[in-house]
Amino acid sequence: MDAILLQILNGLDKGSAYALIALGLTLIFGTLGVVNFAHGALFMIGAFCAVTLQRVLNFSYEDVDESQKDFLGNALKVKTPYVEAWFGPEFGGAIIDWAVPLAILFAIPIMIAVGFIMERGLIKHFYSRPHADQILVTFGLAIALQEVIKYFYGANPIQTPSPEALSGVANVGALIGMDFVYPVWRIVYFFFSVVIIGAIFSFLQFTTFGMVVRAGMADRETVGLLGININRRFTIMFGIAAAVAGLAGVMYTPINSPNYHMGMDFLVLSFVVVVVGGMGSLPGAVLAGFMLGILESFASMNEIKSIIPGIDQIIIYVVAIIILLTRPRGLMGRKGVMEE
Amino acid sequence: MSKSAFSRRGVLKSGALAGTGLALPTIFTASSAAAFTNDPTGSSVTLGFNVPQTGPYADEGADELRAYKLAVEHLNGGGDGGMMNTFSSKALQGNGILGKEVKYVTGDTQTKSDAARASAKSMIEKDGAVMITGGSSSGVAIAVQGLCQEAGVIFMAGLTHSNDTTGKDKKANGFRHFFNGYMSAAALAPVLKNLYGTDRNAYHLTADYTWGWTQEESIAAATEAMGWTTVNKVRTPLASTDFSSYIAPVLNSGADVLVLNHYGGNMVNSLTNAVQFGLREKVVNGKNFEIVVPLYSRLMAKGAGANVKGIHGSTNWHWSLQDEGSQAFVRSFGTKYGFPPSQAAHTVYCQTLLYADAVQRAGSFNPCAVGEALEDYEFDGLGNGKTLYRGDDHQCFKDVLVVRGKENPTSEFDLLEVVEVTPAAQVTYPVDHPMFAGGALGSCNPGS
Amino acid sequence: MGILEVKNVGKRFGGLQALGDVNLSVKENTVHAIIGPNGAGKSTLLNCLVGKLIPDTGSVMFDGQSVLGRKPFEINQMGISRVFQTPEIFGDLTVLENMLIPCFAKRDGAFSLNAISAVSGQKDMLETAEKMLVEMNMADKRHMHSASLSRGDKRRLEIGMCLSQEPRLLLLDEPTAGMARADTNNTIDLLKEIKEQRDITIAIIEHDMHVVFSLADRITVLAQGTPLVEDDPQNIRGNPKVREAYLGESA
Amino acid sequence: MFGLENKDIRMLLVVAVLTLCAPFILNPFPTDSALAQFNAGYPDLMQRFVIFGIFAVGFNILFGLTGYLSFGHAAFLGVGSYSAVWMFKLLSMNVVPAIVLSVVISGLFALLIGFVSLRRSGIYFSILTLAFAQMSFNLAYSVLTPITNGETGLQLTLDDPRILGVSATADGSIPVTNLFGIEMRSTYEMVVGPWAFQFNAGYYLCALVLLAAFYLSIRIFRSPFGMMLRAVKSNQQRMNYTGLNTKPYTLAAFVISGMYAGLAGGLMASMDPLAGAERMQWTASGEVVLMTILGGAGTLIGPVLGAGFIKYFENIFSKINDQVLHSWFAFMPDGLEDFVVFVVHPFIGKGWHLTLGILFMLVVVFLPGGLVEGGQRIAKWVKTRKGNDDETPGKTTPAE
Repeated sequence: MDAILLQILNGLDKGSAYALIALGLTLIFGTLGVVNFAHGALFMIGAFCAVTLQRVLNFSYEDVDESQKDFLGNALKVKTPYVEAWFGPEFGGAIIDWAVPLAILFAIPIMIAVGFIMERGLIKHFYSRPHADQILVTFGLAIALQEVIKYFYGANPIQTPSPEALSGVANVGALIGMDFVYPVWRIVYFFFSVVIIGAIFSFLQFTTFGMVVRAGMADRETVGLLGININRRFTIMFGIAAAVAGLAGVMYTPINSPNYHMGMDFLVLSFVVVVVGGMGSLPGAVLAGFMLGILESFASMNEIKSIIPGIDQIIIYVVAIIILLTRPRGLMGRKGVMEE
Repeated sequence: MSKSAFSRRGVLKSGALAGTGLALPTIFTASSAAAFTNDPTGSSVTLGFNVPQTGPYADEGADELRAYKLAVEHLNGGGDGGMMNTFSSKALQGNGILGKEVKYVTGDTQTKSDAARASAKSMIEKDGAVMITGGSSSGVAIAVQGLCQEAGVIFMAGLTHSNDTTGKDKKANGFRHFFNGYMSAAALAPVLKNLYGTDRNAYHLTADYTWGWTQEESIAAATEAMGWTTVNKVRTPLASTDFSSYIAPVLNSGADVLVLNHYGGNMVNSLTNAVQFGLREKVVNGKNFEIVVPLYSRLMAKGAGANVKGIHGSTNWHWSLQDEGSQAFVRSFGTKYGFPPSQAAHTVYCQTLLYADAVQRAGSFNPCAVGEALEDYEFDGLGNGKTLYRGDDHQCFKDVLVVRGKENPTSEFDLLEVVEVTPAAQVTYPVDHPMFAGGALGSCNPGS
Repeated sequence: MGILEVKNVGKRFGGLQALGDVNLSVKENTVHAIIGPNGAGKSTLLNCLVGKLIPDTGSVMFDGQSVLGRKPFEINQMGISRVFQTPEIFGDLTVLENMLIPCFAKRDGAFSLNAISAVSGQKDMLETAEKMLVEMNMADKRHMHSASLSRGDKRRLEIGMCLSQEPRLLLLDEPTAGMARADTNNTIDLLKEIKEQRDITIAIIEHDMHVVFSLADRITVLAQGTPLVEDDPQNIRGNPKVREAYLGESA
Repeated sequence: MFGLENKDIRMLLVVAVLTLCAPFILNPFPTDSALAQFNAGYPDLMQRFVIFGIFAVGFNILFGLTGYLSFGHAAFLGVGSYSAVWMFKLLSMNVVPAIVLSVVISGLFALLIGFVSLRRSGIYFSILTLAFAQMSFNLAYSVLTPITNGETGLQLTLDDPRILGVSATADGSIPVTNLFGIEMRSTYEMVVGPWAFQFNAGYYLCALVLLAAFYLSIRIFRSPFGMMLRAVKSNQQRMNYTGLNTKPYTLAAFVISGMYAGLAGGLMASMDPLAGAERMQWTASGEVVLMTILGGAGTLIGPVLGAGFIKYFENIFSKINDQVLHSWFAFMPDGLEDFVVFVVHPFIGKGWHLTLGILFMLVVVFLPGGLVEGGQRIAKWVKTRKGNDDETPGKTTPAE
C-alpha cells in the first residue's frame, strides 16, 4: 500500500515536469500552429539560467593559503565568493544557498526575451510553411542552442543543489496516518507546477487577452477579421510558453543535475505527452503529463517488472499507442488540428 | 583479387609515382611491399585518437584528448617527458617511435558504435593510422576493437570497464589498460566488509545494458561471498534521467546498502536521487544505510556535488597518488592545462606510451610484433605500481584504488580520497574465470 | 422504381433530429433537385448517400443495392460521383493529372499497385483524360497547377473528373455557391449540356432557385429534416406550403 | 530507354556518373595537401553516402509523395542490419542472402507497423511510428539482448556456425563478407601524380544497388501508383470520392520505403558486419527526415544530396582539430593565426553539431525547397547570365 501511494506521489512529481513542458509546447502548437522542436532547448536554457545565477553568485576572489597545497604542490588558492564578502558569510551564504529559487526571478525576463527573439527572428517566417520545414528549422535551432551551452558549460552534468531548508525528506505519509517519506524539493516542484498551470489557465480564462488567444486558437482567421492584431498576441504567447518551459527547467535543476542535452532527452517525451493529450488541448496536455508520469512510476515497480520484463523501458510508448488507437485524437484533441 | 583491405598512404607518399602524369594502377597483394596495414614508411607515424567529442561523455573525451596530445608531445621529445622518465622501460628515446615523428588524427565516437567505427575506419582508410585508441564506454570499445581486429591494426582501449572487453569479446589486436567490473568488486569487497560488516542486505540498481550487467554480477558475487545478501537487482532503462521511481521502493525494501551500477550522467542522477530520498540519513535494522558506487569517475563525481561525500567506490587511478609516476604525470598535465588529469586521461596516456614502447622494443609497427611485445609484459612507473599485461586476455593487472567522496574538499578537483590501494594479486583472476568465458582472442591480424 | 431509393432515413446528432423520416426516389436519367432552407438537413442527407454518415434508421438503395455501411470509395465504385460545395480537386497536381486519376480509378479499381509502368505510357488513359479536358474546355490549361485555377475552372475540372468516371448518378452539392452570376450561368449551361448529351442521373442540392428551376425535372423540398413536398418544378413554384416554409417573398 | 523520359534518363545518367566516379570526385585534393582533410573518397564514407542515399530515397517515397511523416524509419534500418548479421552468423558470408533476408524481414516489420500506424494521420501517425521505433530501440538495448547483443551490438564471432561457410579462416580470424568470392573490403588503389584514388568492391556493390534503387524510385514517381500517392498527399477527401482506397496506397508506400530502409541496413551490415541498437534510436529516424527535407522532399535527387551533406559533416568536420587548423592558417602572422583559429574553433571538431544546426537553419530559411532548389537557382542564374552574354546584352530574361 505504501509502495503504491509512494509511486503515485512519484508519478505526480514526474508528471509535473512533463505537464509543464507539454503545456508550453501545446500553447505554441495551438496558437501558432508551429511544430517547435526547440522547445526542449528552452527547458534546458531555463535550467542553465539557474546554473548561471549560481555561477554568478559564486564569483570569487582568491586568497593564497600557504598552509595548504594544491594538486601541483603549490600554495593553495582559497576562493571566497564576493557575495559572502559583501553581505557577510551568513547572509551571503544564504543568498548562494537560495540560488535556484532566486533564479526564477532571473529566468522570467530572460526566457520571455528568448521567446520573443525566437518568434520574431525566426519562427514568424514559418507560420505558413509546411510542418516539415518547421521541424527542420527548429531542430537546427535546438542543436545550435545546445551546442552553444555545451561550449560554455561543458558536457558534464552540473550540480545545482536546492536550498538547505528545502532539502531532505518530509514524512508525507503522516498526513494520512501512514509512514513514508518523500523529498521536500520534489513536493515543492509539484506545487510549483500546479501554481504555474493554474496561472496559465486562469490567464487564458479570465483575461481579455486570454479570451482573444483562445478564440485565435479556435479560429485564427475570424479573429483576424475582427481587426484584432492577433500576431502580436501570439508573439506574447510564445514568450509565455518559453517562460513556462524555462521555469520548469529552473526548478528542475536540483532534482537532476542539468546538462546541455537534457532538452533533447525531454523532447521526444514531451511530444508524446502532447499528442496523447490531444493536439491543441491544454487540459489534455496536463492530464496526459500526469497520467504518463504515474504510469511510468508504476511500470518501474519490481512487482510489475517481474510480470512483464522491460515494461518500464516502453510503457510510455505502449500507452501512447493504445490511446492513439482507441481515441483517434488523443485524450482531448480537437478535430482537424495537425491531422494532415 | 586484391586482398588489401586498407590503404597505405605512407607507401604512396614516399613512392611518389608522380611525374609520369600517367594513371598507374597498383594492386596491393599479400606479397607486396607492405606486410601489414598502414606500414609507416615515411618519416612519421600516425596514431588515431577516437574519443567522444559530442554526447554525454564529451568532457571525458576532451580530457582524453588532452592526455593524448601530451603523450605525443612527450614521445616526440617535447615537454618535460612526463611518465616517460618514470616508466620502467627505457626503450623510448624521445625521438618519436622508431625514430619516426608521431602524428595524430582525431575523431568523434559520439558514444555510438556505428559512429565510432565510421570514425576509426576513416582514420585507417584515409589517414593511414597504424593504431587506434580511445573511447569512453564499453559498447564503443568492443565495437572498435572488433573493427581493428578485422582491419589489422592495434587497438589500445580507453575507458572501458565491462568484463566483456577482455572477456567474451576479447580480440588479439585489442589491449586494455583500464580495470574492469570484476576487479572493482574484488577490490571493494574487503573494504566494504571492514566498514559495514558481513551482515548486510544489498539492493542493486543497474543500468540495463551489458556493462551494467557485468558489474552487477561481479559485485553481487563478491559481496555474497563475504556473507551479504542481495535483496534485489533492479534494471533501470538507459534513457532514464529521473531514477526516483526506482529509488522509492528501496526505502521499504529492508535493504541497508544500495549499490548503484551506473556510470556517467546516470550515476550522477541516481546518486542525487538516492540522497534526495534521505537514504544517507536512514537507519535500517539498526545500521546506517550505505550507498556504494562501484565505478567512480572524478569528472562525473563533480556533477553529483556534495552527494558523493562519504560514498565509496573504486577507480583506476587518481591524481592524488604519491608515487613518482603519478606525480610526474600530474605535474606535466597540470602545468600544461591548469587542472589535474582524470583517470580517463591517465589510462589513455599510459596506453599511448605502452604502445610506443612495445613498438620500440619489437622494432616494428607490425601489429603481431607489437602484440607479442605487449603480451605478458611487466612494467612499472606508470602510476599503478607493478603491472602485468597478461598475454592470455590482454588485460592489465595492477593495483586498484578504493576511494571515498571527500568530506571537506579544498578545491573543485579535490573530490575523492584514496582509502585503500588493493594490491594487484588480490584482483587477479584466472583467465578461464566464468565471468570472462565464452570468447577467444583468435590470432593476431596484421592486415594485408 | 428509381435508381436511388431512400426509405425512412433518420439521423440524430445528440439531441438534434437532423433527418426525420426521409423518403426519396430519384428516377433514372432525370435531374432531381433537393432544396430547403438552411438547417433543413440537405447536407446530412447527402452525406448519408455517399457513405460519410450512416443513418440511424432506414435504407438507401442504389440500383437495387444497399449503400449503407459501405465506405465512400466503395459507393463511388458503385457509380455515384460527388461534386463538393467548394471544389475538391488535387491542388498539387496538374489539371491533366487531376483528370487522369478518376480514369485510372475507373479502370483499375480502388487500389492497384501499378508502380512500374509510366503514366506517360498509358495512351488510352491519356486519350480519355484529354478528351474530357476538351469537353470541359480546359485543354489549354492541362499543364497548369490545378490550385492556381480560377474558382469557375476548378468547378469545371471537378465536374469533369466526376464525369470521366462515367457515373450513373452525379451528386452536386450547391455547385454554384459563391459564384458570380456569369460563372453560375456557365455552370448551368455546362450541366444542361451534360444532361442532354449523357445517360446520367443528377441529384442536386441547391440554394439558388434560378439554378434549380433552370435544371430540375423534379424537386424535393426538405424542411426540418423531413420532405415537405416532391413535385415538378412548375407545381413547386405555385405550392403555397413551399412558399411559406422556404421561398417566402423572394419567389 | 529503360522506359524513362529523357529528363529522367539524364538524371539517372548524372547519378550514375557521380556514383561510379565518386572515388575521383570525392578526392579532389592531393593526398599531401592541407586541403586533403576535405577529401571524402575513402571506402567507408563513400559506402555511407550511398547507403544513406538509399535510405533517404526510400523514405522519400513515403514522405515526399504521400506526405506521411514517419518518425520511426530507423527501426527498419536496424531490423535489416540485424537480419543481415544473423544471416552472416548462421548461413554464410555471402552478402546476397543477407541482403535479401534484410529486405524481406524489414518489409514484414513495416507491414505490421504500417498497418497499425496508418489508422491515424498527421502528427498522430508520426507519434505512432516514433513510439514503435523507440520501443524497438529500448527493447533491443535491454531485454532482447540475446538476439541483438544489446549495447555492444551484434557482431560476428569465431564460433558462429555458418552452415555454408567456415566459422574461422585458416589463420584463425573471422571470415569477411563477400559477393560470390569478391571480398567486400578489397580495395584497388590508383595513384595519379600526388593523388590517390581508392576503388572498393563493397562501395561499387552499394553504388550499383543505389542506381537500381534510384531507378526504381524514378519508375515509382512516374507511375500511376506514384501519381496516386501524390494525390493522397494533395486531397484524401477527393481520393475517397473518386473511388480510391487510400489505405492500401499509403500502406504500400510505407512498406516499400521500409524495404528500402531494410536494404540500406542489410548493405550497411554487409560492408561492416555489426548491427547496433542505436541505429534504431529516434535520432537516427530524425536524421533521415532531416536528410530528405534538407535535400528537398518530393524531389528525386534531393534525398541523396541531403544524405551526402549530413554524412559529410559528420565524418569530415568532426575530424578537423586545432592542429589541422593551425596548419591551414600557418601562413598568417602568429597573432592573426591564433585569432582565426580561435574564431573557427567552435565550429569544427567537437563543434560540428553546431555547424550542422546552423546550416539546417540557413538552408530552410533561404532555400525553402532544400538543396535541390539551391541547385535550380544556380542553374537558372547561369542560364540567365549566358543568355545575357550570348544574345541581347542589357536585356534581362524574365524570371519564370
